[in-house]
Amino acid sequence: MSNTKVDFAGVAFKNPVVLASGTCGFGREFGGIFDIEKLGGISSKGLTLCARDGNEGIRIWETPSGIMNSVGMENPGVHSFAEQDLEWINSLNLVNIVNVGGHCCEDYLEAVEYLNQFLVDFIELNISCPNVKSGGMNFGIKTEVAREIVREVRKLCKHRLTIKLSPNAEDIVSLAEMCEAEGADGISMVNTFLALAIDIKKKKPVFNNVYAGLSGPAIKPVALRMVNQVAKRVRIPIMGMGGIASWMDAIEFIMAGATVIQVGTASFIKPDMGLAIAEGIRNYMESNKIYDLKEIRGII
Amino acid sequence: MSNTKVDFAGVAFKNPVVLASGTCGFGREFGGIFDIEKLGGISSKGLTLCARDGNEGIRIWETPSGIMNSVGMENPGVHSFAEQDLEWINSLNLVNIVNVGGHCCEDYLEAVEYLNQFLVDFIELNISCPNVKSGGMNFGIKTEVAREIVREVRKLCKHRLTIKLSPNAEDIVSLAEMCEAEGADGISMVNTFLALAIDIKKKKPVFNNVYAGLSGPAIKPVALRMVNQVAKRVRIPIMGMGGIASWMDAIEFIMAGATVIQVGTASFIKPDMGLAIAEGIRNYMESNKIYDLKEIRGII
Amino acid sequence: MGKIIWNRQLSKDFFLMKAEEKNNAEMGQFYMLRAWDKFPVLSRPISIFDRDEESVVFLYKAIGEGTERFTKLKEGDEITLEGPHGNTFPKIEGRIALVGGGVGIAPFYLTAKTLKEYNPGSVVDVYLGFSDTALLEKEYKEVADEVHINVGGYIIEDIDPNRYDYVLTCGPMIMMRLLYQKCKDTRAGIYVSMENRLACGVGACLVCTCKTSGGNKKVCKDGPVFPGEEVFGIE
Amino acid sequence: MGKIIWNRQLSKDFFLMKAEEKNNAEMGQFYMLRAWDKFPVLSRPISIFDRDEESVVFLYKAIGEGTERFTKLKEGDEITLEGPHGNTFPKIEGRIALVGGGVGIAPFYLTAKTLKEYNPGSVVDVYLGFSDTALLEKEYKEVADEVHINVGGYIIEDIDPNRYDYVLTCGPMIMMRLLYQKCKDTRAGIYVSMENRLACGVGACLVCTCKTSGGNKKVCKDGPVFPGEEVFGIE
Ligand SMILES: Cc1cc2nc3c(=O)[nH]c(=O)nc-3n(C[C@H](O)[C@H](O)[C@H](O)COP(=O)(O)OP(=O)(O)OC[C@H]3O[C@@H](n4cnc5c(N)ncnc54)[C@H](O)[C@@H]3O)c2cc1C
Ligand SMILES: Cc1cc2nc3c(=O)[nH]c(=O)nc-3n(C[C@H](O)[C@H](O)[C@H](O)COP(=O)(O)OP(=O)(O)OC[C@H]3O[C@@H](n4cnc5c(N)ncnc54)[C@H](O)[C@@H]3O)c2cc1C
Ligand SMILES: Cc1cc2nc3c(=O)[nH]c(=O)nc-3n(C[C@H](O)[C@H](O)[C@H](O)COP(=O)(O)O)c2cc1C
Ligand SMILES: Cc1cc2nc3c(=O)[nH]c(=O)nc-3n(C[C@H](O)[C@H](O)[C@H](O)COP(=O)(O)O)c2cc1C
Ligand code: FES
Ligand code: FES
Repeated sequence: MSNTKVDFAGVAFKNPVVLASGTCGFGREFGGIFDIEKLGGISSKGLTLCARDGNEGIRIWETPSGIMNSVGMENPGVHSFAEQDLEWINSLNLVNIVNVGGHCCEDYLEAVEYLNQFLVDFIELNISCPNVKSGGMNFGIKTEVAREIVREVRKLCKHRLTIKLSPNAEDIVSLAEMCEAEGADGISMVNTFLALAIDIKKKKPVFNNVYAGLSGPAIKPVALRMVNQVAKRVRIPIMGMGGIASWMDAIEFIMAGATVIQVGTASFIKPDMGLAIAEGIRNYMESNKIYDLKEIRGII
Repeated sequence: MSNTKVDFAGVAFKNPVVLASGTCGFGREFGGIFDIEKLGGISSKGLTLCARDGNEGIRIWETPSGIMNSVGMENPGVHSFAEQDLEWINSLNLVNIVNVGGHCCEDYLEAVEYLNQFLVDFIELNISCPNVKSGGMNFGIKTEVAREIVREVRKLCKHRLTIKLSPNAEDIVSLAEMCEAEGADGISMVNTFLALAIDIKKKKPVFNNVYAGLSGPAIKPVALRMVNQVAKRVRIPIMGMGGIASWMDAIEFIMAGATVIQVGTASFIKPDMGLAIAEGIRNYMESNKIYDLKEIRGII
Repeated sequence: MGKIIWNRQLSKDFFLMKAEEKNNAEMGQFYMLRAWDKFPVLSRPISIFDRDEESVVFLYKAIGEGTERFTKLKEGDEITLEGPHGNTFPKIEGRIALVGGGVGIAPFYLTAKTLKEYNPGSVVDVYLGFSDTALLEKEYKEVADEVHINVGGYIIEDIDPNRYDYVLTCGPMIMMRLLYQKCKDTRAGIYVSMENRLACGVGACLVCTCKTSGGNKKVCKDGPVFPGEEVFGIE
Repeated sequence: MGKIIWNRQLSKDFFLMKAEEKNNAEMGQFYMLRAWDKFPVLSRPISIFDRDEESVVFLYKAIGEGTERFTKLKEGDEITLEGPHGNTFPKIEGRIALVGGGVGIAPFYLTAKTLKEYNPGSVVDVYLGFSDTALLEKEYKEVADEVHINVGGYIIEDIDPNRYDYVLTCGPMIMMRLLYQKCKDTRAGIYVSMENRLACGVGACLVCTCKTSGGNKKVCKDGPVFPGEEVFGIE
């Protein structure tokens, strides 16, 4: 009998499918539509120390096989999250990944420290959000800048820690190696690609922030390459994502070296896409007599 | 009356539309299908000093709104090109851009030096081809590595020189600034994005070379962002490309700061796409009372 | 997944389409419609024009990639309907004006019908503004008391808010804003139906946020219907 | 741009489709077909099954995104045909075997017809290999002398190359390679029709290169038809 269970840094996921941060809120909304407990886990909307209103103007734009978003980390802040949502999330049979972003080092640290007291499976440290002008972006581009924040957070964080990398990084492999060296338990990759759309009628960028983040099937081939490059160079496990929209895509990411895969944009194609992918993976395993995903993980 | 003419480093293009290197051979094939002389120019298949057979195995793979290619610089070499194709190309009423690649610095230099004796409008130096294992890729990633080759080529090259940048560069803005500082006449950007596709049935990468280059509409939002970032920082003109598949896309690139635009993958959607784009630009100019593309260039 | 029952062209770019869908949807709600696999990525939000237990009717305007595809659908073709999503217009009584601009008229057929059913004593007048061709006059007359039509002008000029207890509106932002201004100092309470760009359609992604006096609200889940004051009162 | 005249399902995944297209195409050539806007990016190469001056017939197998879309086309729908592209089968005379495996049978209807017209004295036998269902036997009988059918086995086992002056083949690489081996030391000259992945279809992009004894050749332009020796003689 095939078993879709995977171990990620000592945490058991009943299957490798996780809903990606920012695309599933805190799980409540999709939870009303399908049985999210059939997934492996859920990564929360990116949280910051204080509540944020997010960006003004258009926040979503369609591109060929992709979308650009500029939500700008709208979120209720870690305190409200811990008070209002965490208990409910923990009541679910799901691995609970809390995604944390920030403006500056202090924000990250305070948010992470505050979360130490709560039950959480993983902190997913978003050093890569391209939307906040003064925030995420800068941390995730240069390895040595990122090192500082990873090191400080690692010192403070009592939870398992996975670092979410930006595909806009100068050298994503060295960034991942740095995370491993600094004691991260895993890598989540990739976040959105920095991109531009112009409203030619208005002669203005579509987004108030000018640049926004590209996700969806369009980016899959590049995200997959990055996961593979990193998987060849680090021993800590990877949550792979970027355009996954079918179980075949998920298997590609696993063969490229991912242990867990995350589904973001594809939930907008079909709210229960994550479920369809989890089922597809199981069927694939059974018909190919794969008993454990280890057998195909990283075989490229 | 609107005039689609643009000046690029002192060379007049009757309109800003150029067919991109590697997607139009030396122009003969499309020349048999539509009137290519209605375009602004043509960039030749990438040439190396000696003839090359290119890569083995599958060379093309479709992805959502994109294609991956791994041609591996198959080409007849600069000598055969100069003897068999150059005269014909020069007989056309088109700006003639000769794209040059190479394995190592000496290859580039010898090829460029050889071409000094011929009539050519531009040398487009491809420091970015991701397909040749030991070749292009490395030159275009790190600014200081690229500087060497740009400097040497610039010293030797008697033609106008535009440098074709890779979107895989660690810092594409600093790369472009370096090209300007080293005396390049223009920037061509972007080449293909390094990407991976896996044949899950065979449990093998689709391409013999493992990674291959992604192009087409999927990459447009990211390419456009890069053009805009570079346009804000250099004074030399830019040939912008990456997924352009309509006149609206072309106008976006011009508003982002490109002087000339190149059409690659979209010619596979429709062989005379370049022509449709040139006509679309003209109509857009007329109906918006734009007399010179200068009026909208770089307004973002 | 439902089947198309019929799909009719009403004018150059307006279409009325009926699809199978068991539902108990209410006035003002919408569906996320999709008649393709993965391209384009997003489904399209379309309001409920009319419904019964087994089917929903949509009024849509062909403006781009997605809605153009809807125009190609024929009887028996399949379409994915996710929904009904969003809140509803309030169940109100009294003298009510429903004001739609362009395809913003869509929700007001079911709304008029529902409000008259709810209290047959209510007066429900419909105001429809079109840029070139008037549509569906006969249909709206069947469910409303008065139907005012304006082609090529400004429908809001035809309304005297003092005649009404409530004004419900849907259409271009500029129209809704002006109507809010016009109603502000009258007795009429105004509700507006917002048309932000959506992605998930269910409140999970925060791309549709609308600034309101009560803080950020999700158009897809907290809306699309908001008290006019909440949206325009803070501008 | 041409209109579909008809599009018929022959078996679970084989379809025959006729489209308007003024042409003077020849046996062995192909068209790049497209029945969508920009997604998927590439057009699909399909051989000419039959033609007259005003139309072309295609035999295709639904295997993926593109060919699935072709199955949806109805009479009157539009389809873009770029072509005819590629070289042709050689105009040969004598005793000729045409050997197709699976959808590789497609080019041999027009080829049989053309070769018989070219020299009615030629013997043109057709060998068709299918994995599950035999198709178009009647049609091929009208244009060929003998029609041999093999379902579920190996069609090349049914051929005695010594009976022929020429063998033309199209189908899976493995089949063509084995047939080449079988013909190599006989009097039969063999030509193969290659099915590499194409992008431009006209010789401009070099993604379809095929290694031959004469160096790299473009399947779309120098081919798809090559002397068997050129392709398999160097392996
Ligand atoms: C709650 C709600 C109810 C709506 N009800 C109706 C209705 O009943 N009838 C009708 O014709 N239209 C309605 N709309 C607008 C309709 O969703 C858009 O016209 C449609 O999505 C355009 O899609 P397209 O592919 O044709 O256009 P494109 O411009 O190609 O679409 C590109 C992207 O932008 C989005 N978009 C473009 N225009 C709008 C818009 N005006 N509002 C929201 N998103 C947009 C699309 O959904 C898509 O994601 C409603 C919108 C909302 C939010
Ligand atoms: C010269 C030539 C003539 C052909 N004639 C016929 C014919 O008469 N009837 C027929 O049914 N098929 C024919 N084929 C094969 C046909 O082109 C493919 O089956 C078709 O492109 C598959 O497209 P898809 O979208 O359904 O499959 P997908 O797998 O979704 O296609 C993905 C990509 O791979 C390419 N591709 C996939 N399979 C093949 C293949 N076997 N050969 C070439 N490209 C492929 C597609 O063109 C597309 O670019 C021919 C191929 C060539 C090169
Ligand atoms: C609307 C939206 C909001 C997002 N918000 C966050 C976020 O708050 N934190 C984060 O780490 N990533 C965020 N992301 C990135 C996704 O988690 C994911 O990394 C990215 O979209 C690539 O995966 P996909 O192509 O499957 O969507 C967001 C993506 C989208 C589309
Ligand atoms: C089949 C193919 C071959 C290419 N060969 C070359 C080449 O030889 N030299 C080069 O500089 N770029 C080459 N390119 C890159 C294109 O010129 C262009 O930079 C890239 O495809 C992005 O533009 P597009 O999305 O419009 O295709 C090639 C691209 C394709 C698709
Ligand atoms: S569309 Fe996702 S929250 Fe409204
Ligand atoms: S497909 Fe482009 S050269 Fe053959």
